[in-house]
Parts: sequence; structure tokens; C-alpha cells
Amino acid sequence: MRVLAHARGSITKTVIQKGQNQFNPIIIGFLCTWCSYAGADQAGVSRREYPPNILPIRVMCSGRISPHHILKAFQMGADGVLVAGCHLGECHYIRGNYMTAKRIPVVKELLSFMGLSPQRLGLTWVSASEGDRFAAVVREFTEQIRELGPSPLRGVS
Amino acid sequence: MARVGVFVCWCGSNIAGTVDIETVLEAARRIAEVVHVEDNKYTCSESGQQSIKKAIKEHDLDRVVVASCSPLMHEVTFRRCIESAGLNPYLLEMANLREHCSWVHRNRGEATDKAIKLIGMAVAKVRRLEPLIPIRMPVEKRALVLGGGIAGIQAALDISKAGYLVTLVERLPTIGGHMAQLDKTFPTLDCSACILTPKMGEVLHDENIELLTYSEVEEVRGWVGNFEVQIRKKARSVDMVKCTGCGECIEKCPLKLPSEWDLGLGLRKAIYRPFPQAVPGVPVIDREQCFVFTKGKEKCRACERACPADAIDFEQEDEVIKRRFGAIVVATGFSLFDEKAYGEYGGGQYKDVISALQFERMVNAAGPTGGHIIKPSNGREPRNVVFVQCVGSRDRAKGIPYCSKICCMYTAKQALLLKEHLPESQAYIFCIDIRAGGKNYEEFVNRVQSEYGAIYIRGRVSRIYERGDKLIVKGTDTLAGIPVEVEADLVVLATAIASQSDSPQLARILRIPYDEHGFFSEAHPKLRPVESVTRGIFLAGACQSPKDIPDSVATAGAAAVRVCELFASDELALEPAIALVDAERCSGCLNCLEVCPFEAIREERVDSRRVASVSESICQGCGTCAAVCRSEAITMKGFTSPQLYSQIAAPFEEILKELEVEMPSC
Amino acid sequence: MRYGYFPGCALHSTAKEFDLSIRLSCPHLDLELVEVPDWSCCGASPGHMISEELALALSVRNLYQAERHDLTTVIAPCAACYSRLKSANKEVREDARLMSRINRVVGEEFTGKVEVRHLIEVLYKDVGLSRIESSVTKPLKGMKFACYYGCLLTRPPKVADFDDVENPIIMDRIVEALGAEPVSWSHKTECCGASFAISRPEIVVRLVDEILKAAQFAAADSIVVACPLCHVNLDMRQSQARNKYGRNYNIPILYISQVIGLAQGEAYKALGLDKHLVSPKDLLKKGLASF
Amino acid sequence: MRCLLVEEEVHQFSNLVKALSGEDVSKCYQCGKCSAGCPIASEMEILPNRIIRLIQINSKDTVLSSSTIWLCASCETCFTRCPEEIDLVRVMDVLRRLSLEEGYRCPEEGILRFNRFFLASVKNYGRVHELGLMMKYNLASRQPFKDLGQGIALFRRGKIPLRPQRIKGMDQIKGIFAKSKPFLEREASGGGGR
Ligand SMILES: Cc1cc2nc3c(=O)[nH]c(=O)nc-3n(C[C@H](O)[C@H](O)[C@H](O)COP(=O)(O)OP(=O)(O)OC[C@H]3O[C@@H](n4cnc5c(N)ncnc54)[C@H](O)[C@@H]3O)c2cc1C
Ligand SMILES: Cc1cc2nc3c(=O)[nH]c(=O)nc-3n(C[C@H](O)[C@H](O)[C@H](O)COP(=O)(O)OP(=O)(O)OC[C@H]3O[C@@H](n4cnc5c(N)ncnc54)[C@H](O)[C@@H]3O)c2cc1C
Ligand code: SF4
Ligand code: SF4
Ligand code: SF4
Ligand code: SF4
Ligand code: SF4
Ligand code: SF4
Ligand code: SF4
Ligand code: SF4
Repeated sequence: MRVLAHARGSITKTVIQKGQNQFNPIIIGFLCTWCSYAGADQAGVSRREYPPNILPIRVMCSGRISPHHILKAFQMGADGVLVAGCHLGECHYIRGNYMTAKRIPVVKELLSFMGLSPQRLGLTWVSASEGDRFAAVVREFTEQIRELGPSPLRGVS
Repeated sequence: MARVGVFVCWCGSNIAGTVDIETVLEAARRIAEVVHVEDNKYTCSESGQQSIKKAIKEHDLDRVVVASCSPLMHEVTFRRCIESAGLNPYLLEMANLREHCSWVHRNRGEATDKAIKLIGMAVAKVRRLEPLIPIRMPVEKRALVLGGGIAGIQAALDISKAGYLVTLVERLPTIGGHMAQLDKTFPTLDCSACILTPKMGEVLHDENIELLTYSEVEEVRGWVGNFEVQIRKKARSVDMVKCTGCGECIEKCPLKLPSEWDLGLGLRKAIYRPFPQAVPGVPVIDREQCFVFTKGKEKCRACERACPADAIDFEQEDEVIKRRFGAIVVATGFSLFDEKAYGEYGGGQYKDVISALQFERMVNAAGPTGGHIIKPSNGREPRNVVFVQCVGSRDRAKGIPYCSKICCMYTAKQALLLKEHLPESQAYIFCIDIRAGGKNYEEFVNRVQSEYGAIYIRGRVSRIYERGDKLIVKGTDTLAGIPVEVEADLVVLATAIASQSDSPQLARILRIPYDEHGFFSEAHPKLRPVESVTRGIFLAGACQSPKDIPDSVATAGAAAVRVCELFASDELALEPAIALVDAERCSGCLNCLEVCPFEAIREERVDSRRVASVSESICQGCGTCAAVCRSEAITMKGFTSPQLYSQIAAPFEEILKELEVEMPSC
Repeated sequence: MRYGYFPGCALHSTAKEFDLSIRLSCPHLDLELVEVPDWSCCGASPGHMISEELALALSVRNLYQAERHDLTTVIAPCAACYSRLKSANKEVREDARLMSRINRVVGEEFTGKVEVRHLIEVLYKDVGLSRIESSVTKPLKGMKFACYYGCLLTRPPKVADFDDVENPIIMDRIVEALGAEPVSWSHKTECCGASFAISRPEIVVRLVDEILKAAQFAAADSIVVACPLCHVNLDMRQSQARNKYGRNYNIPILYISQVIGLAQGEAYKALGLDKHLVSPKDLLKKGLASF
Repeated sequence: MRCLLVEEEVHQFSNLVKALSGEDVSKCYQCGKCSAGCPIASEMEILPNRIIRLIQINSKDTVLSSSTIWLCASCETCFTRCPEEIDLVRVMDVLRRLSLEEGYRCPEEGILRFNRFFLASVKNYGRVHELGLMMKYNLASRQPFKDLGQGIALFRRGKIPLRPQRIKGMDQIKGIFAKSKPFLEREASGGGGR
């Protein structure tokens, strides 16, 4: 059957492409404990698959993440950093995430100043029930970092 | 040099099925300062915990990494475990190999690699952890129950019976909730009022219970053991103390308005009680409608003249009350999906297409039709009645993918009541499935079919339209494989159980999470079903998910037990993971004071120098202050910068080693 | 107001009177219609039944013709053309790869700068009821119209999206503005089976019978339509419906543009009202003494 | 009894339909709302919901040789009301094309013939010539006098032009017919967030 062979062939091809010889970035994820970390747990509980490149670090609130922490990750050679907190207005600590929302753009500017693409730093909001969303965000972000290629700082410092 | 023990869990096949445990153990052994590594089928089990304790003793461990599930699941378990082996409980770190690894990755090699990195990061952090001592706080032994439906009523009574004080806040003028609107209840068919009204009375007369109806919570501050809550008591325009509940005022009020309680099927006055058995029996004046408020101070006042107790008070103002509570039970219930979204069913336009709750009001002897089932369009008795299930539920396109759980049952009940009220009638029930899991539920549905002759048609209705005074219901019988049409006199829609429309706002006030449908989230679906993630806030009844009365009452009781458990000790141990200012390094800029969401930071003088200082009973440990402190003068216990830095660096150490580059210092 | 006008095949043949009456009534409303130059058939349902690419390409060719002649909005009075053109437009606009693929098939460079709209949408939203009302010289007092939208005008809602999908009201409002009374009835959006008009007419007859029955139940004098295919079916199949299902119908089927033209004082013949199989003469006598 | 899964993989057919239409039929939970509203349902031997079911269980032959796929009028009622937002119209289109592509016999010859003649008219003139189409169709169906009364009535009212209109851009139309392929492959869209 002509059509079927065609359809299947192309599907198999992309699978193979995806699996091999691909740049595997290291991404540090800062997750607030109440929403994003719990959301990531939810992704696990509901078995939502995503790429294994993200390495989560749990903090109580996204507001805890200072520019130093983010820069440290890049300095060590991280290809991407994803900061995730509760949706605005839903912060467990009332407004810690507003501080994060204000801070991240500043750090992004700093990154471009240092010659790193600001796209390497991601900020997102994931609630405790949004396992699907967590997986989707990580999939997207990983793809984005993959397209940017390895960090120029990897192994340099 | 620390002596770290690493315990890798299989979780049966949950982790071991995807992560290669042997490789992980091998790698863990090579990490610096790790002196002991072992694996375990189920680490949280009694034997698993025993072997941790044993290893601590045998290998003289001073730090422990458990590589298993989420810390949100078992951190407490393992803290207790190492504490009983003589270690400070805060010298534990968990690597989440299950939720964040084996359950979300399929490729064995990749998952194993990630597991090793996660353990490396946990070890890096654990090496720098320091012993912490929990902060002790007194507990305010008074509970706040939000919502006076059957769940709230039950929770309030249970807590009160254990000897604690309760404030029950209900936003309507009466307690009772949806159950007070129902007629008979499945599966036993006892009359709702007969079992509910005694409980409502009990609440009113219970000395331990303070009942605040027509009231709403406006603000919640503080934390478990010490919530500070602001409650607005809306002006009732009737003096609660003077009013005897005689009802003379209602008689005399000239204004007739559609009754919300009867869902538009009946009328009420501008001064009203939602229903005769309302608790409290004190009426309220609807200020949006009453002539005094719409037309002028000197207008009408018929109720005032009629009142023998001189209880009417048009000048009354809202009252704002502040109270302290040790725990909060949220029991704010549900709302019903609005069938207007179904244009294909007439979108709420046809008089003879009613909602199931309207049907309840109609069959209720105390309802607007005195218990007569009629066609609202002409008052005549219907013969063919079509019930349509899953209206709004299980309909992704209309925004609700979930099953509302109780409508199969109440539809069966309503078909039975229909036959009892009108023996000549015929019920047709369009359903996708009949979900009747529960004690005596399936038997009940069977009886409705065999003894009461209800005809179930498996298939969803696509269209309802009027033809003369009949309704044409177009469906399919998917079992027979044919399209069918029923000419109906009355159609009853089993509309979905939805969350209260303002639940996100309430969740924000309470700082508890809710799901995408607006139902409040439980801390764990199986093991902590009545707790919110936020300590000290519990969930009861249908505000957490669609529930029938038995489930609502069961969860209310469970939530009450949780509250009592909290109140049973005089002091509460609070997380010691809070902020600490190093006065030496502090420059006194007070950036931290500005950002602290809890006003936990004060200005202090040390040797006449201005410095910041954290009050440990208020600080919640969010770390916002630490992130803005340019002098790095704030230590976040349990999440210090050195701890985070080494955690960040860990996954790169291997790589750097391979490349033979110097590790940058922190 | 200048609009592109895509009459479609039917308006040049079986629905001539739709075309006539549109051209007659629109100038009263300051609507200038410019026929899309050298337009071709949109492919209708046979097109996409056989090849999706063909269906898209035929539509895109017409959209390109409009774009090339600076017609930013195209009015398609036929519901089927409207549906095809609009969904094709939406699809290629939302998918750049598809756009370039279809452009290759067509051999032109369509860029997506054209809006497709239906006549009644433009009448209701751009012209507005007050403008329509003020163009009325002979209000249609006493006439009860059942406005029939057919299946494709509002569906699927993600494509059409200009009126309530299950209970559209735009035409009802327009008819009201002309002084007539729109009846509330059940079959506004039921399908008439247009695509089987020739190959399976008995299906059409059954569906037409249902629609006519519903209009009769609602005591409508006439059915107002906004689609040539609906018109042909409802007008032409009444006798067959009577023969087969035994109901006596004599319900004139009018185009919305004819109804507007009547209220504006245009002549019976000029509006092509003599072209219907079920003559609206008696109806008009009842409503408008002057006819 | 028919054995469902012979040699092929069980999801083969539904995956194919998904790949070609972009619609995930596995979401269908057989509520039957599509069939309940379908205007043609009473003429169909297999109801639309059952077509979806048969795709789910890999019953390719039954689906591709059914009359249902040809009787579907593309009225969009089913898609508009499907609780799982499955675009059955798109699925039906794909099934029709697959059925032709793989040489299944079409049980609704008339409908197919009409479609062919319709497109032939478009191919030859750029527009549809209704008279020619009707005559050709009736002749081919060996019922030359079908609907004659109606036809004459329309004709008398000057509604059926004798001659076809031919557009100028015929080369382009021919090109479109020559270049068009039956299928467009689609990628199913992934899950969204808030
Ligand atoms: C048509 C129908 C028939 C049913 N039949 C049966 C049956 O036969 N058997 C059965 O077991 N179950 C039946 N049920 C289910 C039953 O109604 C529920 O299980 C029960 O009402 C849930 O109780 P609850 O207290 O959780 O919520 P609710 O009854 O909804 O009570 C919540 C209360 O909280 C109040 N509230 C809401 N928000 C706030 C706020 N912000 N502040 C203060 N107060 C607030 C509300 O005003 C309300 O009084 C039926 C339901 C319906 C719709
Ligand atoms: C195949 C299967 C799969 C399941 N999967 C899931 C699932 O995925 N998710 C889920 O939520 N639930 C699942 N369940 C349901 C779950 O097992 C039950 O909900 C749960 O076990 C009930 O707990 P229990 O304590 O009430 O009863 P049990 O687990 O039966 O425990 C009762 C205990 O009491 C003891 N006992 C009995 N009589 C006496 C006596 N006279 N004196 C002293 N002790 C006594 C018994 O020995 C037993 O240890 C599953 C059940 C089965 C059968
Ligand atoms: S500790 Fe966690 S991962 Fe290990 S067996 Fe227990 S639940 Fe499973
Ligand atoms: S008349 Fe007075 S006492 Fe009686 S119910 Fe009314 S307010 Fe209360
Ligand atoms: S004053 Fe208001 S509440 Fe009292 S009787 Fe008059 S309208 Fe009714
Ligand atoms: S309980 Fe029954 S009626 Fe209600 S949503 Fe679930 S299946 Fe549908
Ligand atoms: S931000 Fe840091 S330096 Fe400034 S006052 Fe607070 S602790 Fe001191
Ligand atoms: S950690 Fe800092 S900002 Fe957060 S509550 Fe404590 S003192 Fe306030
Ligand atoms: S309406 Fe949708 S979900 Fe229901 S049977 Fe049809 S295709 Fe399946
Ligand atoms: S599009 Fe086809 S299957 Fe769907 S309702 Fe219309 S005729 Fe029936």
C-alpha cells in the first residue's frame, strides 16, 4: 500500500533523527517547591514524558533565586537555566514570584552583555496541578536550547 | 570530611524498571565523601528504614541521601527515620529518581545518566547541610470552617464535639448548602430535610460554634497555628438579637422577586429567608431591590411597621471581624454548570428544558410547586420526560473533560421520583455510561429500570427543539446503532458539577493550590486527600472534587480529625528553614525589609549601626530577602548559597574533570 | 464601502435572482461591489472529497485574484463558497509551509491579505441595522419570516465565527429592521442536503420536508435564505415533498437581498421574484398593498 | 465472528488516518452525538460514530467500502457538536480519498459520478455549468428524465444558461488539477498549557 508506506517511512525517519548524534544540553532548573516542583511531580505521577536534560534544584520560592545563582550555573557551563514558580497572584508566599518576574529580565540583559543569548534563560509559571504544562514547557525549552547549541562557556572558565 | 550514606530505592519496578540501579550504585560509590551506598526494594518500608538506621550506626554516617521519590512525598518519613538513629533530621537530602526521572523518561541509558547526576547534586548539597532545630510555636485552638453546606456543618460539629472552638462562616443568609435544596436523596431515598435540618439546628445551638452567616472571609495572614483572618459580616438590615423569626415582615413586603434558591421557579420577597427552615431564621433585606434602598429612605418600610420586635434596621452597616485560628477547613462546595453553553439544547431558552436542580426544587414538597412536577411553560403534568446525562461533563469542547460522578445517580433517583409522583409518566434517560460505583448504587439503578420502567438509551443527545408544546429530542441509540427521536413534554439536564466560580480568588486569599477546573488540590490524592498543600488548611466536601453526600460527610469527618490532631498538642514545630541576618555583613540598606511579603524583618541597632533582623516566628523561609541582599548577609537555612552553589556545580564536575579544567571556586 | 464580490457558479445560473437583488439593494446601503476578476469555481464539496490540495488551490486562486486587484475583503453570498474560501484562507494563513505549497500549485504568490466574509455578516456588522433601517421606504409590516441559515454559514464555529453557531440571529435582526417579524423556529441551521441535490434527491426531499414543516409550525409566511443551494432545494422540492410526505406546502423562499430590496421599494421583477417556483405573489399582496 | 487484528499492527489504520487528517480518533469515546445530529444518519448503514469506532479497531475494509463515507454531506454538524472536537468531516474526506486511492468499490456510484462530473466541469471551464452537469449525470445514470419537471421549470425562468462560461485563466486551472495531490500530511498538534 503506497500511502501507508510513505506515511510510516517518514515517521520512522524522524524518530531515528531525534535519537542520534544530537547535542544534549545540560539545563539547570530552579523550581519553587509549592507549585513548579509539585507540578513536575504531577508530570511524573501522570507519566508525561519530556527530555532528560533538565536537572531540577528545589527552592522554597522562585523569589529565592538571585542573579548569582543563575550566573553560577552559566559560569559552570550550563547550556540553559529555567526558573519556574507559581503563577502570578498564586505565590505561596504572596508575592515572591513578582520579585522573580522583575529580576529575570535584568539577568537576561546581563547575559547578553556577557555575550550569552538571553534565550538561554527561561522563566515560566507552572502550578502544582499542571503536570502537562510542566512537561510541555520543558520539551519546548530543551528544544530551544538545542537549537542555540552548546554554551560558549562550557568547559572554559 | 563528611561521611555520607547514599540509599538508592527501586520502588519496586517504578524506578528500577527504567533506571539501571547497578550502574547508579557504582557511580555513587565514586563520589567524594560518600562512604556507604546501598539499594533497597522499598526504602520507605519498615525494613528499608531499618537498614538506613543500621547503616548510620555501622558506618558512622553523619549525612544521608535517599535517592527515591519526591521529597514532597517522603522527606518527613526519612527525616524521622534518621532522627531515630540519632542524626539531626535536617541532615538529609533526597534525590528524586521517580517523579523527576524514571516516570518521565523512557530511555534507560538517559534515565540512568540523569539519576546519577541527581544523586551527585544531592550529595553536593548534603555535605554542606547543617543541623537545624525546629521552632516551637503555640497553637491557637480555634478552627475556622468556610462554607455551611453539609460538609462544613459536619466538620464544625465534629471539631466542636472534640472540645474545640469553631467559627463557621457561610456567605448566604442560611446554612444548608445544596443539600437543603434537594428532595429525597439516593440511594436510600431518605428525605434531605429530615436528615439535614436537625444538624442545622445543632450548629445553631452548639456553644462551641460561632455561626456567621451572610459573611465572607476577606483576608488571611499568618501560618498554621496562627492564622489571622478578617471576616466581613454583611449588613442583614435585621437585628439578629432582637428578631424572633416570626416572619411578619416577609408577609407584608410588597416586592416579589424571582427566588435564587428556587432557581427562578418561585418567588421571594425583598426581605426574605431562602426557605422556611433556614438557619438562622432571621430574614435579610435584599438591598439591591428593597424600595428603601432603591427609591428613597422614606419609601415603603412596611416590614419595619410589621415587625413586633423592632428588629428591622435599615442603617445597619457591614461589620469587619478579626479572629485568630489555628486551622482552617475549606468546605465551600460546588456550583452547577450553566446549560446556556448548549445552544443545541436551546441554551436555556426553552421553558420546559430544566436543570436537575430545578427538578429537585420541583419535586420537593416544600418547593415552589409544592412537590408537583409540571411543565413550567403551561403548568400541566408531563408524560414523557427525557433526562439527559453528562450535560457539560465529559465534554472537552465545553470545557469540562471530567465526569461529575454523582449525576448518573441523581438522574436515576429523579426518574424514580418522577414515576412515584406521576405513575402515568415515562422516563427516557440518555446516557453515555451509567456510573454507579458505591454501596447499593448499582442495585438502585437496576431497580429504577426494572421496577420503575425507566428506559436508558446509550447515546448523547445532539439536539433539542420545540415543536408546538412538545420538545423533540434527537439522539442515537448507539447500542442499536440507530438514530432516535423522543417527543418529550419535559427535559431535565444533568448539568455538571463545577467549582465555585470564585474559587481561584478564595484560593489566593488562602494561598492554597487549585486545579485547572477550580477545585482545590489535595496534598496527595491517596494518602492526604483532605489536606491542602498548605499546612493547617484542610478540605472537605465538593470543593475538592464532585462528591455526593456520603463522600462529603466522610471527608468532612476526616478533615475534622486532622484539625483535632493539630490542636491536640499545645505547641507546633515549625520549619526551621528560615532567614538569618549576619549583622556583621549587613550594610543596613534594608532592601530585604521592603521585599519581605510577611513583614518579618525589622530594623535594629547593633553598636549604633542600622541592621536588619528577622523575627523567626514570622519568617516563612521564602528567601526573597536573601535574593536581594547585595552584601550576601542573609543565610537561608537549608537553602544557603554555598549549598545551592555546590548543587549547581555538581553535574558539571564530571565534565570538567574529563576536560581537566580547574573547578571555579564559589 | 468597496468590497470584492465572489458570486460563485450558482449566482450565474440557478440563483440569478440572488445576484440581481444583491446588485440592486446594495447601492442603497453604500455598498460598492467589485466582482473578483476572472473568478473560478471554489471546488465546493467535490473538490475536497477528492483532493484537499485541489480544494485549497482552487480557493486560493480566487483569493489571489482578489488580492492582486487590491480587494481586501471578499463577500461570498453562497454559503458553500463562503465556507470553502474562508476555511482555505484560514488554513494557509496559519501554516506558512502549506501556504507556499499551495502557492506552488496555483503558480501565484498569495500572501493572505484578504478577508472572506458573508453578505449578511457585512450587512449586520459593517453596514449596520440603522443604515439598513433608514434605507427602507416600504416597511414589510405584518410579514412573518423564518430566517434559514443552513448548515455551513455558522459552522464550524472556529472558522465562521460571526454569529451564534446554534442559534444565529443576524438575519433575524436584519429582517426586523425592515419592519417584518422574524419567527423563532427550530430549523435555522439544519442541513438541506445540498450536495446531494442531483445524486440523491430523495435525501434532499426528506430534509426539505423537515425544514418546511418546522417553518409551518412556527407559522412563518415565508423562509428567508442567504444561500443559493438552500434556495434551490427549498423552492424546487416542495411539490416532491408534498407527494412523498403528504404535507401541503406553498411557502415562498426569498433571498435576504430580495427582502431588503422589497423594503427599499425595488420592483418585483427587477428583484427576480418572478423566478421562484413557489410564487411569492400572494404573500406580497398580503403584506404590501402596492404589489 | 470476525477476527479484528489479523496480521497488521492494531493501531495501523488509525495512525494512518491520524497522519493524513490530523485528527486523533482515539479520543472518541463513542458518545454518539455525531450520529444523533447527522442529517443523513437514517440513510447510512453505518452511523458516523461507528465509522470512528471501526477506525479505532483497525477495520479498514469495512470503513473504506462503506456507503457512509460517501453519504456524508460535509454539513459540519457532527464536528460542531463533538465533545472531543474530532473533525469528522476531515476524517470522512480522508476516508473517501483513501477508498479511491486503494481501489475500493464505491457503493454510492451516483455520488462519486456527480463529484467527478462536477470537477470535470470545473477543469474544462473553470466554473460549473449546471445544465451540462445535470444532463451528463442523468445520461450516465441511465435516467435521462430524472427531475425533468424541475429542470424545465428552472429553465423556463431563465435560470439555466445553455452555454458554459469559460474563464480566462484556464491554463492556471489545468495546472492546479495537474499538480494537486490527494493527501496533505499533517502533524498532530501536541498538548497545550494554560
Ligand atoms: C441535582 C442534584 C441532586 C443531588 N442529589 C443527591 C442525592 O440524592 N444524594 C447525594 O448523596 N447527593 C446528592 N447531590 C450531591 C449533594 O448536593 C452534594 O454532595 C453536597 O451538597 C455537597 O456538600 P458541600 O457541603 O460540599 O457543598 P455545598 O452543598 O455546595 O455547600 C457549600 C456551602 O458553602 C457556601 N460557600 C461557598 N463559597 C463560600 C465562601 N467563599 N465563603 C463562605 N461560604 C461559602 C455555599 O453558600 C454553600 O452553603 C445532588 C446534587 C445535585 C446538584
Ligand atoms: C487488584 C487490585 C488492585 C488495586 N489497585 C488499586 C489502585 O491502583 N489504586 C487504589 O487506590 N486502590 C487500589 N486497590 C484498592 C485497595 O487495595 C484498597 O482500597 C485498600 O487496600 C483498602 O484498604 P483497607 O485497609 O480498607 O483494607 P485491606 O487492604 O483489605 O486491609 C484490611 C486488613 O485487615 C486485616 N483483617 C481482616 N480481618 C481482620 C480481623 N478480624 N482482625 C484483625 N485483622 C483483620 C486483613 O488481614 C488486612 O491486613 C486495588 C485493589 C485490588 C484488589
Ligand atoms: S521511598 Fe519512595 S520511591 Fe522508595 S519505595 Fe517508598 S515510595 Fe517508592
Ligand atoms: S417581623 Fe421582626 S421579628 Fe419577625 S422575622 Fe421579621 S424582623 Fe424578625
Ligand atoms: S422596606 Fe423593603 S424589605 Fe421592607 S417591606 Fe418594603 S420593600 Fe420589603
Ligand atoms: S456521573 Fe454519569 S452523568 Fe455524571 S458526568 Fe459522570 S457519567 Fe455523566
Ligand atoms: S538587604 Fe542585606 S544588607 Fe541590606 S539590610 Fe537586608 S540583610 Fe542587611
Ligand atoms: S525568608 Fe526573608 S523574605 Fe521570606 S519571610 Fe523570611 S524574612 Fe521574609
Ligand atoms: S461525537 Fe465525537 S466523541 Fe462522540 S461518538 Fe462522535 S466522534 Fe466520538
Ligand atoms: S458532516 Fe457528514 S457525518 Fe457529519 S453530520 Fe454532516 S453528514 Fe453527518
